[in-house]
Amino acid sequence: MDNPLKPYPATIVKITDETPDVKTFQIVFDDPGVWDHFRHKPGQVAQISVFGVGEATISITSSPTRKGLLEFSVKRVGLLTGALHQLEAGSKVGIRGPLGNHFPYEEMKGSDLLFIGGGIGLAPLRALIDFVLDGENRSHYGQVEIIYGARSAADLCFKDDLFNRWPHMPGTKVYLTIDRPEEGWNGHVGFVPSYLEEISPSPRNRFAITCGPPVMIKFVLSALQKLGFPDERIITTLEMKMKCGVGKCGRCNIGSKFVCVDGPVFYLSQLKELPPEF
Amino acid sequence: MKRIGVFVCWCGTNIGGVVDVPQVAKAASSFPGVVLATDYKYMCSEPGQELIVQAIREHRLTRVVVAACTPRLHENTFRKTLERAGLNPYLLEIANIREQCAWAHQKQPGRATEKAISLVRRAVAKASRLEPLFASTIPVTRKALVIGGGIAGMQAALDIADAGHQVILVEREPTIGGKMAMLDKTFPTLDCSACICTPKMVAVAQHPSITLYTYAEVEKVEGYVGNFEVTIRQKARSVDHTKCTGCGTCWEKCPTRVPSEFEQGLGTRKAIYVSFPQAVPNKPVIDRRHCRYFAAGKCRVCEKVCPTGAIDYQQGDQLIKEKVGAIVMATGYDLFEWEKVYGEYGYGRYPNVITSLQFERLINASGPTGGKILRPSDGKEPQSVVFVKCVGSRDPAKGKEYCSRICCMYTAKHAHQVLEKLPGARVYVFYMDVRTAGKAYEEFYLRTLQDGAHYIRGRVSKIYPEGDRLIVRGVDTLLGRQVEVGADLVVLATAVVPSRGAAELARLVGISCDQNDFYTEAHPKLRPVEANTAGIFLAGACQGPKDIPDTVAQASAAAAKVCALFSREEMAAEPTVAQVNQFLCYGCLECQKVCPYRAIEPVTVSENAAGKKIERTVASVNSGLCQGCGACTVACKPGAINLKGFSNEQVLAEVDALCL
Amino acid sequence: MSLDSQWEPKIVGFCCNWCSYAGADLAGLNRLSYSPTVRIVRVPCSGRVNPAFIIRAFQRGADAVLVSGCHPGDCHYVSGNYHARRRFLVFKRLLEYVGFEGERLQVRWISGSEGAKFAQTVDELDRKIKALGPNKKMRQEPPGFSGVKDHEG
Amino acid sequence: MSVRDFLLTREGLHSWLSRLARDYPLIAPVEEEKGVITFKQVGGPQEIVFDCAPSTLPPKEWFLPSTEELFAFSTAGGGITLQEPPGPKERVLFGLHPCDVRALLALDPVFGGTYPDPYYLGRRKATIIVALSCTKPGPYCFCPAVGGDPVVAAGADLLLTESGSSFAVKAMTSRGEEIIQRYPGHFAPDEEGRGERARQELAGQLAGMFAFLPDLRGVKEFLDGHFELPYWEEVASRCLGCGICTYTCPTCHCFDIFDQSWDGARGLRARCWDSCMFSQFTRMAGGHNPRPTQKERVRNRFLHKLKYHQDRYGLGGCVGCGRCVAKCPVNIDIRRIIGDLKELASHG
Amino acid sequence: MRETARQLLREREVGLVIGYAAGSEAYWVTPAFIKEEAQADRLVWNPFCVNSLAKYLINYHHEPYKVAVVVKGCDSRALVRLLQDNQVQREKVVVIGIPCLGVVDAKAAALKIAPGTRILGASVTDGEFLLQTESGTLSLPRGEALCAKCRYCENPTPVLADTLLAEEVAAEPAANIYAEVREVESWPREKRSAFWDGHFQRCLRCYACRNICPACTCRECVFDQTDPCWVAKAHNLSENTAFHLIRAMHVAGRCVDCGECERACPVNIPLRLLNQKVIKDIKELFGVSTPGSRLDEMPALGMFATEDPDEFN
Repeated sequence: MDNPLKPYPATIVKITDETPDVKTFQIVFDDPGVWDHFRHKPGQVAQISVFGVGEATISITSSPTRKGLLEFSVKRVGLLTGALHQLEAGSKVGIRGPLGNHFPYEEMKGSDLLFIGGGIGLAPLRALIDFVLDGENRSHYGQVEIIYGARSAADLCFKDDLFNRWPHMPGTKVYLTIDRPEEGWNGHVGFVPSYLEEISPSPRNRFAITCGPPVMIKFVLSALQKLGFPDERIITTLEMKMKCGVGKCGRCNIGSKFVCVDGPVFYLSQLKELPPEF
Repeated sequence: MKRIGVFVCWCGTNIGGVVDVPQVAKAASSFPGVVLATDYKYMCSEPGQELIVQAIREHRLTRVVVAACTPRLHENTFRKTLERAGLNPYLLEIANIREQCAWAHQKQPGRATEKAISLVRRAVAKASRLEPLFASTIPVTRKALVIGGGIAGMQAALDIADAGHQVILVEREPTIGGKMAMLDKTFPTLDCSACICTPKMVAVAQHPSITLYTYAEVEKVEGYVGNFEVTIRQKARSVDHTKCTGCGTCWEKCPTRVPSEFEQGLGTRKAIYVSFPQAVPNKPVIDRRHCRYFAAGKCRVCEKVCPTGAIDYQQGDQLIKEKVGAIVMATGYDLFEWEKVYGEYGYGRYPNVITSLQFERLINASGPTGGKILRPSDGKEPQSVVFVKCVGSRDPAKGKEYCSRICCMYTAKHAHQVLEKLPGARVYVFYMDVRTAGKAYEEFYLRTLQDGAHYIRGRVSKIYPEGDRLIVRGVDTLLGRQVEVGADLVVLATAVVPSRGAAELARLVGISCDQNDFYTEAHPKLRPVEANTAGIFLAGACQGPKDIPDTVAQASAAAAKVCALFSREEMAAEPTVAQVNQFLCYGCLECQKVCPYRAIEPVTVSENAAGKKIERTVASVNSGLCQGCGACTVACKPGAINLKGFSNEQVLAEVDALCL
Repeated sequence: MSLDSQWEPKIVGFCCNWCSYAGADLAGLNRLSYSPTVRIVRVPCSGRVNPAFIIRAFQRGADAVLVSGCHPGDCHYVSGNYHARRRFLVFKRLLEYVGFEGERLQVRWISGSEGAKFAQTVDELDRKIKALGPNKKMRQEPPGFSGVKDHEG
Repeated sequence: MSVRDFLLTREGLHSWLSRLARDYPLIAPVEEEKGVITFKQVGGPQEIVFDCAPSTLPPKEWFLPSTEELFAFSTAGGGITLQEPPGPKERVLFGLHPCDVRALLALDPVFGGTYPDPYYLGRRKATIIVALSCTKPGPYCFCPAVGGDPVVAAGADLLLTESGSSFAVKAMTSRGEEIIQRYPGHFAPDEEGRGERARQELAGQLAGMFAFLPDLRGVKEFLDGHFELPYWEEVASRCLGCGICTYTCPTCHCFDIFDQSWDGARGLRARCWDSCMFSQFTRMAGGHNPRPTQKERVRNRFLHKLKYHQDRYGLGGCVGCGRCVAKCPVNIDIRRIIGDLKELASHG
Repeated sequence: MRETARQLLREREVGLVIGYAAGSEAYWVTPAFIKEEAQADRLVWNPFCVNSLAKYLINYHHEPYKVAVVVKGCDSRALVRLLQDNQVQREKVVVIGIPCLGVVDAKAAALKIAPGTRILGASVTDGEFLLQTESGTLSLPRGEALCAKCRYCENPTPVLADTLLAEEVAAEPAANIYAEVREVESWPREKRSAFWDGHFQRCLRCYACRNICPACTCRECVFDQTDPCWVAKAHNLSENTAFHLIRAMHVAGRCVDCGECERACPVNIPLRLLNQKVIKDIKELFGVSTPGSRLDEMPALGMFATEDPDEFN
């Protein structure tokens, strides 16, 4: 990146409807050479440009092991995400990144992994889940358990992964829950934090990685602490309004940390050091 | 991106003969969002529309631009086309390249093409900002309120009731009938007014679908078209009408006499009274202001004589709530108070200067003189009667600027009546112009002239007494000289003004008045019987001076409008209405002040602000009342109130596109 | 934009749907010929025209703006044009005060029957603006390398 | 090592500036409007205000323009073309005070680092900085309190110090030396150390002239341990939430990025100054705002100046120029804030 | 004032008193938010109390307690406007009115008063402001030091107050309040254009003029909105002019001529000259008074009269 503010031209090749307000965009760079130095790591984010509208920071939801393309799952919340949702396959966008830090996948080697996600919060986790499950990486990690919930069955993202792929991978378990009972749903009903307490995974040799709506994260963090997970093994990601993504525009700071360059991934131990402005 | 299809119409040679249509289509194909741009000979024709339907399906179009004639012509046509293709009809934008381009720039085909491209660019820009709109429906209470029980109100009530709907008729006087009941004869046919008016009154009273509230006033009107909630104040009559038989003993025995309103002060009535013998209802009320018992605490004569024990001094005002779907305003007129400004006519000090309405009573067989023309001062038959027209009308200096429309004809009628009843009497009419637009009106006027009435063209400058007579001084502008006429009786054709309290009632009901307090119609040409507030209609002189046939016609027209509204249980509301973004609204309610339809009301919303639950006031639009003018959108600083179909975003995008 | 002979004024019109837009239609219907420099945005009422729309037009390169509505007293919406009248009396004076040529904002009452008045108004405006030349106040160039301020520019 | 100190007569200064204005874009303080001194390109020395202390607006505009194009884009023809604007020409920025130079040093690591910002750095590289020692502090200056010195301008290429009828010139960089060599005949070598003496003398005179020097000792340490203070509410209750303090601040660098396009097909991406005082600065598309009230925003700004910048870059975030003090319409005065914090610290 | 504040707080009639406290320089004051009786001694009243405090009331709209606020005549107009716009509830405000003889322009005073000077007392005479300092009495001639907005004051006594802290001051006979506006109007167009272009191009878009303005009470200003984008964020002459013109129209009929925008502007844009133009025209065209001077007179652009002047036939 000789100019960190200038995006790479890219093209949307496929759009998948995940939920009524979430779509996943498969994007390839117009210049295939970009991929070789893009080299993102699970947990990192990128800025997607819709030219004429602006940019939004979106976590990369595809694992770097899936070479040649990037996936972003985008919830429609504002002007830019709204514009993105109106695009069709073949549309041109810009990609700027990879930005920020990543999940400490090296440090996690040899450990069991517990993923706890809610709603669109599964998107950044998915990059790491697939990274861990893909190819020979799998051998470096222990059990993989995924607890995931959404408001309703329709609001579950990545249904193909949840129902058809991950549960069939060796050493992998998927626990699903939805907030309220509904017809045709035979699975668990209830909020993610209480489901987590129900399942009550052992903190031994295990990392917990969580992402979801702020309220969920708050209760998941306290549940994990109750279960005995040490702060150094609880990992979450933060979301702040970002513009430049490279630590200059000044709006995503929490204390003296910039979420865009020092985050979005934080250990709970780090979070506890930060002022409560997120 | 929105998938926009652009369809450019040749309109035969109308457009195609000037504008290079294929070039317009070609240019349009490069506009952002346009996935298809094509042209056809006649877009509005069946095959043209079919072409659009097919294209919408085939190209998965989400917005449609038709470049053709003015949207005022075929917007609805093409909206239906979109609907046929399964697209929301409001996802259409028309570029007017015929009336406003091809036809206007026939001599400059090159520039016309350039302009057409620009107009299509505008339409595309707007189209890409269009959102689907849905007509909402409002339930309609099929019951009408008619305010005013004169001929207008009665006619409207009867027509609506005859169509099978419930009607509530509110009249503030103790009887219905209004001014028409006071009249002697009607021009130009000289029918007996009472003979045609009183049967209507009876018909109203007896109609099973009409609920009559006399001696009652409308106190409050809430709600909106189809769903008004009206509060009516039934003033205390002090007589229990369920017991009263209308035998008349009470008013015979009542010791108090007061000038009669119905007789225009020329006769008297009692403190307990019915306005006139044919009053409907024919049951009395006590005028508490004048009743001895209410004034001095003694008397109770009526109570003593009443055979049914109907007198109830304790009776209080009653508030009645009614739900109605439509309101007809039929509040009629009053006469201009000439006494206050016409000093030269004696400020009302001369008993023999009377108004035309007083003259009607004077000449009426049921009036105070039994139909004899006797002058009020001494009861003598006048030998010389002077009529002065335009007293307060067409007189911006002292009275009203407008023409009262009925005076020319009734003065002719009065002149005729004087000459008929008092053979040998002289009749002078001072006039500015004689206006006789109406069937058989001019003929009637000419007959009066033949009868011997002297018409003098000019204003009267002074009336003064001389002995027991009056001298009327004026100018005969045709002869160019001053004239003085001795008169035993002077009749002033005073201006017609809205009935007392009309303006306050307008505010209460939520309609607007013109500068003279006549109610304003929604459109002077095309919507003459509708008020500017949906669901409120106008009948008769409350909207402007008019004679009986016009009044009756307007009343029936208003009734027809009400019946049209009542023809369905629900009415569709245009979806191009204002809408409030409550987050942005800060509750200044400036929008409410500029809304001509009272469509905006404050509502309270509660929300969380920095962890605290707070309540705030924001504006809210009643889409049933909103007519989509957009005045509120400009009054709103933060752009919190926006107009669907003409939103800020859309107009700005159009401006941007036109300037490219 | 250069001041060569090729230059034609760009005039944005805001016409109320009920009177002035109909008036413009009538002009066409009667085949009255007028300058093609005016391009109309249809609005429900002159009271819908926000001064910000006019400002935007000038920013984007309009040389003049025409706002047209029903004659006072004839507003389809009762009072919209009265509000517009107040607003534009003030706004026009403000524009002149900050250095606009007042002619560049024309407000006119044109009824649905006044096709000729519409055509005449447009031609008159067109003539005036041609005499004045392009508007420079607030004018922006389409965003490119000179769209925003740059000291090195 | 070559001689780095020179002397320049007043006339010499004027003729040198005239030459500079011919050879380079010369940017210097001018009185743009009565009472408003800003850095503008000048045609010659006659336009320059020499004794402003300090200018109304800082010179940061020349490195981080209030609005600047990042690139133009075009999506016409199916693809995307992005084109960056040409870099700046070499120019001379004259008349910066030492605090302004220090402010640039505070900005450098923000725009350098892992993701070097080519726009800022390009301008920085293209700019020859000629600083001017202060001869008199401004009414609200307090640079000594935050570690500044009105006669020291590390980071400038040249430092001029007025001394009687002439100026002592110190070349601080090789680029400074080059520019002196480029204009032979204007500069006389200062072999007797007159310049050094002049600067020391001036420093001595200035020392007592600052009206109010807050005591910063212990304040950062106090803030390290105290994030939540009711005091911030008091400050915030007065604050209007405008951007004056941030826009007049020589070290504030927040910006917003936005696209501008009339037709969606061609346009540009630009950035412009933004302010952490604005409520929508941190408000996210979904409505969540991590700094929801003025209290959090005010605190963030002062902590940024007094702590965060130090934490992150090891440099002070405030250079003591007093511009925000001069311009705040409700008299929120950072000197007082420092004093109040100090007092809070001393009361535990 | 301190006594009034103490009493209001002591008797719990109000939960907060908004007044002035001494500023960091002699010629500045700073808004003070006094919640406890003991704090009331921080309150000051002197000829430097230029700020309008009325708008701060909005921040306390949802508090359960009443708030007392100190207002001068010009500030009382702002208060009236806030009441009219439902931004402040009358029953929740105690208005401490101060009849005022004019306040000092801090920029002018700063030229005369050395930084760090302490003011011990102040008085106002016909011709000068007299300031007692540690080193003696300092005189600021009224002609030089008086705030521009005070040169012609329509309401030296607040139009609305629960208590008045001094004798009422009668308004001077209407002078030519808009002389400066008329001067600009009289210039040739090119000169007017250059004049305003020069000022507008300097605008930093810091929004101090808006944020301090008692007529600007929107929850989210149009200039902060991105959809629709009324005015682009870019700082350039075109956008800046659009900003100032739209703002002028938004406050048209609402601007109470308190002059706070001009005072707040860090780059000396003569904003009052812009807003006064609109006030003057509205007054002349529609026969209304300066906004806020009458509780029963609502913004002129929110109403109309059929007999309004017409130039558009």
